[in-house]
Amino acid sequence: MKQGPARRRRRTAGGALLLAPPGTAALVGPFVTPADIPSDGMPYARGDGHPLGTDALGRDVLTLVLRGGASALGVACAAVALAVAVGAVLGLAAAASHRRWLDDLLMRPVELLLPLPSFLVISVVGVGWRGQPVAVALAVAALNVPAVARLLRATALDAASGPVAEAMRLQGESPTRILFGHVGRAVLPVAAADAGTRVGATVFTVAAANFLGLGLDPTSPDWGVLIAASREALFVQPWAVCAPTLLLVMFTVGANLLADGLMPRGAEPGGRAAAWNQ
Amino acid sequence: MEPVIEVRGLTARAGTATLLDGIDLTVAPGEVTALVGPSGSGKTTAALALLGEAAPGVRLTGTVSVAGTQVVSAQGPTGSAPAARGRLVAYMPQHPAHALHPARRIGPVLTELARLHRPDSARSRSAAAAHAAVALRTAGLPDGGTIRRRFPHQFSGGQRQRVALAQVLACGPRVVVLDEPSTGLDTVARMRLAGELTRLVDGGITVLLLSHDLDLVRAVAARTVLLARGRVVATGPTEDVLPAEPPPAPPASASGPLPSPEGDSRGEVTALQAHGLSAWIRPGHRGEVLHDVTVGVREGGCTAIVGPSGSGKTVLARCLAGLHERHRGRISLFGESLPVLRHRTPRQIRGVQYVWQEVRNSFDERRTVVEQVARTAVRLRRLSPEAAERRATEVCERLGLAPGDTRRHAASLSGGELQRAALARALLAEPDVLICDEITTALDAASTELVTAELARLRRESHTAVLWIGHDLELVERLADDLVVLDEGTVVESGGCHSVLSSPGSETTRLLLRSRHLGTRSASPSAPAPPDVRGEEEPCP
Amino acid sequence: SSADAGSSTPKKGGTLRAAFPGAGVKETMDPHAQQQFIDIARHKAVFDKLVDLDATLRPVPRLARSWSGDDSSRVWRFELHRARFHDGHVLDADDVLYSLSRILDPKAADHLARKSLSHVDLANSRAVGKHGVKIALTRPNAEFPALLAMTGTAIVRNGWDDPRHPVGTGPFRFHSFAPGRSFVARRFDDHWNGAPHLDEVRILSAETEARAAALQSGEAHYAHEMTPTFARMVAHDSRVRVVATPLSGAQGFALKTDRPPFDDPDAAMAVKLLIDRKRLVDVVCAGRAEIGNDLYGKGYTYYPDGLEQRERDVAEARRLLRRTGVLNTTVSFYTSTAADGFPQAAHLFREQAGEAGLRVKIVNGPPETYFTDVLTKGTVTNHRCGAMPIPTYLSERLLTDSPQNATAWEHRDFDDAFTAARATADVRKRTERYRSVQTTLRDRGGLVLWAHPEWLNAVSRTLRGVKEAPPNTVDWARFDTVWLD
Amino acid sequence: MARYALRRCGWTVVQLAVLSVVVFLLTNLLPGDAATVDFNEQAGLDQVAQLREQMGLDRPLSERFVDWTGSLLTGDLGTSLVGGEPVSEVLSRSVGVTAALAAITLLLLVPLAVVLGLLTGLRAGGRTDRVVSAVTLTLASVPDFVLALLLVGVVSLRLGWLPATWVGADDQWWQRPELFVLPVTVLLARTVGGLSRQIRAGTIASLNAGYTVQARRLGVPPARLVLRHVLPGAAVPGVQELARAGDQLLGGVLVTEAVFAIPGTATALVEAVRNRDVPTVQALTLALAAVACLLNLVADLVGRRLAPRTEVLR
Ligand SMILES: Nc1ncnc2c1ncn2[C@@H]1O[C@H](COP(=O)(O)OP(=O)(O)OP(=O)(O)O)[C@@H](O)[C@H]1O
Ligand SMILES: Nc1ncnc2c1ncn2[C@@H]1O[C@H](COP(=O)(O)OP(=O)(O)OP(=O)(O)O)[C@@H](O)[C@H]1O
Ligand SMILES: [Mg+2]
Ligand SMILES: [Mg+2]
Repeated sequence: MKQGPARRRRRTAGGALLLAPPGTAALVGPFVTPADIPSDGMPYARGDGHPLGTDALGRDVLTLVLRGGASALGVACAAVALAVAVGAVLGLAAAASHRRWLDDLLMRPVELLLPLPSFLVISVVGVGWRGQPVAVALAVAALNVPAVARLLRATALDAASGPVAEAMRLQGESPTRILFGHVGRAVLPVAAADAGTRVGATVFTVAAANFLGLGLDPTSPDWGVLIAASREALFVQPWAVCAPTLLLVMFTVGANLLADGLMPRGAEPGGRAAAWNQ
Repeated sequence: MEPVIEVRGLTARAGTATLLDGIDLTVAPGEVTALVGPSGSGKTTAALALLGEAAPGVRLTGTVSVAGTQVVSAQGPTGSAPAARGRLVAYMPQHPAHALHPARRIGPVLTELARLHRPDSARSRSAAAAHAAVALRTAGLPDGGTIRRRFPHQFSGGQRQRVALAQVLACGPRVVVLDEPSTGLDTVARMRLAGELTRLVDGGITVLLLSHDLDLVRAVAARTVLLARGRVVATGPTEDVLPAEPPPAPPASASGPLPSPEGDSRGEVTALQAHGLSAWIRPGHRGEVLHDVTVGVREGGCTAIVGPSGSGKTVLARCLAGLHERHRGRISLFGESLPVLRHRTPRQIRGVQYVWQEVRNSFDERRTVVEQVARTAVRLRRLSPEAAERRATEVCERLGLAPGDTRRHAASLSGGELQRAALARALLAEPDVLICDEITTALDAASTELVTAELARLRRESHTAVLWIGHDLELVERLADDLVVLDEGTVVESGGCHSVLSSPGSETTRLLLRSRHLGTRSASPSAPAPPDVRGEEEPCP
Repeated sequence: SSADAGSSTPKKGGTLRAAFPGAGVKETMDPHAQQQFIDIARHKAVFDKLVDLDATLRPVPRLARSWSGDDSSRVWRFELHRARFHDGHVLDADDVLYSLSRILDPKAADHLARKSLSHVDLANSRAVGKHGVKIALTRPNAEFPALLAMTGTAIVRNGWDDPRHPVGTGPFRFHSFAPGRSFVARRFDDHWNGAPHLDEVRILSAETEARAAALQSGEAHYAHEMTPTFARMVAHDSRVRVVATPLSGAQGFALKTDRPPFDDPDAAMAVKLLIDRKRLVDVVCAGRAEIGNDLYGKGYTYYPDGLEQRERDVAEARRLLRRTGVLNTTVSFYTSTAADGFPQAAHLFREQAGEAGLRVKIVNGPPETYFTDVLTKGTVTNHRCGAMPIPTYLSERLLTDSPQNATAWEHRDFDDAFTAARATADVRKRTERYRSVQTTLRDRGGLVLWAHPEWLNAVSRTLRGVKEAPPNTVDWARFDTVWLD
Repeated sequence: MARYALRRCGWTVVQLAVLSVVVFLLTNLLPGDAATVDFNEQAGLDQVAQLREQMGLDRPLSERFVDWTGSLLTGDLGTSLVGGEPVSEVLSRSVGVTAALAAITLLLLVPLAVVLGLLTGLRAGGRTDRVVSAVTLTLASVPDFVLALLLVGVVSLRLGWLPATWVGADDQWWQRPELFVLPVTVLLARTVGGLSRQIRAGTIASLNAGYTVQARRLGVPPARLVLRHVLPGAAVPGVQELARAGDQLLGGVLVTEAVFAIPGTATALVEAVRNRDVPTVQALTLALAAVACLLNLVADLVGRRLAPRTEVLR
């Protein structure tokens, strides 16, 4: 029983620790690096005044990595935030609506998008609006909305039609309070855990689109672009690939651990599961 | 004879609280032993200890052995406890709705349990199926049609209770521990249960019965152990421990019979009225469970609704409270038509309050009980949060709940405690009409007194109308002035409580009445037919 | 690194697996509709052309043993080898004439040579003796034989029109073909130029990563078009050898000369002066290129020698920019990932132009349609060109009606000067005239060619006999003369 | 249940119909068309125009769509604008490999994720949980193309244990199981983490549920308890996640097919998009979408079976 919270805290702390380097790079990096990173070295050079070597254009990888976090994480986080926001509104509204037609009206169009291959959308957006992070973020968000909305609707429906919600209604609680006070709290850990995995997946959707040659400007310092563009040098100048990859991995793992930390007590070890473990 | 259950110095502690304080208990084989005591006295805790188990955060010491196997030692539960569960001792929990797997049909689970614990079923499917059938029948569920293919949510509250009982029986244990098995059972079913318990004992099974239902205890238990605040205060033959048969007609005690305000002025104004109410379970008007029901309750009056388990009482109550939206018909409060809950004004919400039958699920695990109770006053009576909390504590205390209890989360409260908290939650609204759906099932006599006294006070002082749903006809007779008998979703009889009970006009009522007196051992357990389980057809989405 | 090529004596037998960048369903076995290198390589195994090109992009005999034009360069006579088709038929003039008529079929929009051969006068062309053919032109062209060496000019069997069953005179006999995947052909022992050493060739489609991995793991013996980074990676790999062909085309920028600011040759000159060619070569080509002098075709026939190398002169560039009013204005650079190094070159260009006071806005376009888009879009664009004879390059890209006129260089007097040069039968005079045409272009045109990159192929050590040759020349992708150890 | 299934199937058909319009519009939104792409770098604008006319791309959008739908209803998927082959042939040529790849991945994924999810869920917070969770999480967090390149670099090129690519193996791939090892590993790494984490969360929730506690009190032995009582509840979120993994798998397949030169559907789709080959893109996307819809349908039906109470909710 005692170990539970401590372990949770450790997990959360671990998550935060992992998030720190990529987060700092993304937040502080743009202020300490020039907007146009000079190409002043040989391509894929190692050492030579560049602690992490250079990229294909002879730019300093360390500077690039500092510069490119904002767009890599920005696009992913913005896309996921948008997807979760829209998905939550849709899902919660659908779950809270007592009319089936309203539920259908909200969910059906969203479900239509569900089987749309994300690759096609990304490629249309990538090709049509080349190098525009906003467009990529919007497209990725749009792709994620259906799944988020469905997941949250299902979770919320359970909570919104359960006896607790009924009791609250009988107490005269306003629908908003029921939605945010009870349903929202039931949904939050699910949404957080989901968002944690989604941010990671999104970073890679964008990176993979770059790998296939659709999407952002190939000379931009974005981590995903950097990985994709330098991949052929994996064994020549490993840092050009590994530095951004490591940061991305740290970010996604950290985000996931942090999301775990937000899980409700009951679902955590040392909580009620102890009843089973004895 | 060797005792089957030997408990020596069993102590249970949670944090600094002592839930059980060195109790001793001996149960002889082949008889029903009852464990009674007020709500919160530690019955459930003691019963779980027989399985070598404790609720989370509760530590056990002492010795407990069941059929020669020691399950609790001075160091807590022993390693041989798991093997004893199911095979030697099987436990039926207090909240069976909570304990049934929502995604598994009841039949396969029963067969599975039989195959696990019964040597003859391990190989043979048909033997296991036969045991399952017997278990169902013994538990009072008809073993016909597609009932074994149903999911738990497709049963009514009382039926779910019996499914849980059937699961226990399917294991074929030496000892069964039943935690409030008669909760939610109508008199007929309760009578049958009593009969089955007797038959179980005759079949060589030892029964430990945890119950508030003293009539049931008297009817079946040879010996009784009385618990109070975690200690055994009395033990011996039932007649000695629970001597006085209650008088057939209740005495004019404080909680006593209808102190009708201002003579017989009740009856003038109808508070809540439902007219031509039909309700169904599934969308598209499918699965109709109420057919053209008309009920009413007068200002300051009390209308009781009785009927066999599964007859639609809860659905009716939920319709009136506005929670069940799939209905047709007119519901009015003081002549003003009532829409479904979502469309009710705060005034109308305040007007009609509902107390749940299965109360545990209606509490939020994230907030303390008192916090939740107080919200009613904040929202519906516009009190400040502090004032509301004071009010809440006050009402709870009147119902016998200590402030320390209500400041915990719902999970750590006993069944009876929660039931009263739920009542307090509704009472804080100071409603015009209070719908009580079997709110005393987990209460001991004293607590029941507190509850009925509080209701009587409200009726007297605030002219609150009460719609009472219950199986306990004694209580109904004491409380209600009008009576509606429901069967299979139809009103089979209604009228003045006294007149209906004294000269029943329908077969259902007669059946219910015939089984009311359990305490007298003359009652024939085998008489009534098992209540039918309606809706045999496989429900489609 | 090519020292050990062909050092041992040829061995017979074996299956060669060669990996080329694939083009999916676009791949075809119709030699007249060939577009991609992989098509050309496949067709080269099954078919032959009348003429091919050597490493300096001069026509050399193939099926045509020899040729001669009349004084006006309007009528050309080719003597044919007694080459045998895979079905046993011996090549004759009708096959040649049929092939030409098939190439020129007005309905076949995908026959690439149709345009460059449009001046063939089929009605007046005919067989001469059993193994000769006379081809008449509607206008004089001294470079006609070189045109017969271009893409989409293979000789097919008279009457043949079924790409699923290709029948040619080539060193390998067709076996099977799945577009975007693989092609198998077996040795043709009766090849007019001697039977190949290999039993079988397989030409496989694979993207960059896959080609690299396949070669390193021994799943392929030959990988076409590798990157400098790959070359760097396998520099010490004992299993793989890089075959680098110098001077295999050109890399540069194209300035649109029909619109401001580069309609003013001085503004274009400023760009030619402001770029840092060495840096571009070092970064974009990883140093594997010769520095360009704004002229196409270094090392090829007709390349004007003796012109001094253009060097960076930022001050002069700035002066020119100021004079033309372009200083501190912004031009748009339309780039794309259509080819390796394009966006990188654009990026460097922006950096270098910035140093001279010219601002550049980079616009990224879709790679799939880039080379068509650049005909109309952008002020500055990327430019690249594989190996081809200089006159062909000029006529395809720099005449008013050229299909790929990316600099929008439309000057009638230039067209006339070029046409006159091409019609000149005398080699010396012709060379002289070409030189003047090219210097005009270098001084006033919109092409900024800063590199002649190496072409990098990689082969496994067991593959012998692979020669350095620019793409589209006779020894490139030639598998009848190689063998496996 | 049968009614629900029917309704759900009907809805799937509507989904596919609407999707075909969306895909048609999306593909036509791409800049350039098949004719331009085909002649990129090779020919002049007049030749492009001629080709465009031959491909029928000069006709209005609606007319082309009506034509396409009409022939689709007669079972004809049209002809590829680029290769001139029937689209059905392109489809049938590429579908086998991808289907095999996906099937093998799924066959391994489901048991693996269930085992890992249960293991970590039952030992939640313990050493096993932490180690397994860390490994799956990290694997899922490495971009798949980096993982693929690393695997190829180490396992194939350095150690020489497995073939590095499918180059040249297109005609006998089904006889060479070793070809599948690396691609399937990459695909698994991408999906197993998410799925097992969902099952882990479900397991923890299910372990806490009253029904599990009661089943244990009735003496159901641990192994059985996990399989018959915990798993059905734990699988609910997993089933939905599995349906979602379909799309993820496609994304993964795209990259794996590119790295390993696997001539599958994803490669065909990328190529068709590059070529602006509308009929092929249409057919391939619809095929993929149909699979996705089918997965969703199955997930919904299974999910409904695993959580039958939802039928009453709405
Ligand atoms: N974790 C806990 N911490 C503190 N007190 C607890 C905890 N769990 C249970 N209790 C208290 O222990 C007492 C005994 O609980 P138990 O459930 O055994 O009562 P019971 O006799 O079964 O009551 P009922 O008849 O109402 O079911 C109750 O007062 C309850 O509030
Ligand atoms: N969610 C449901 N799905 C299917 N059937 C249901 C559902 N809820 C109730 N029923 C059925 O409706 C009928 C009436 O149920 P209800 O809960 O009103 O009975 P009740 O009279 O309150 O019984 P009890 O005394 O056992 O609580 C029962 O037959 C029950 O099986
Ligand atoms: Mg209890
Ligand atoms: Mg009920």
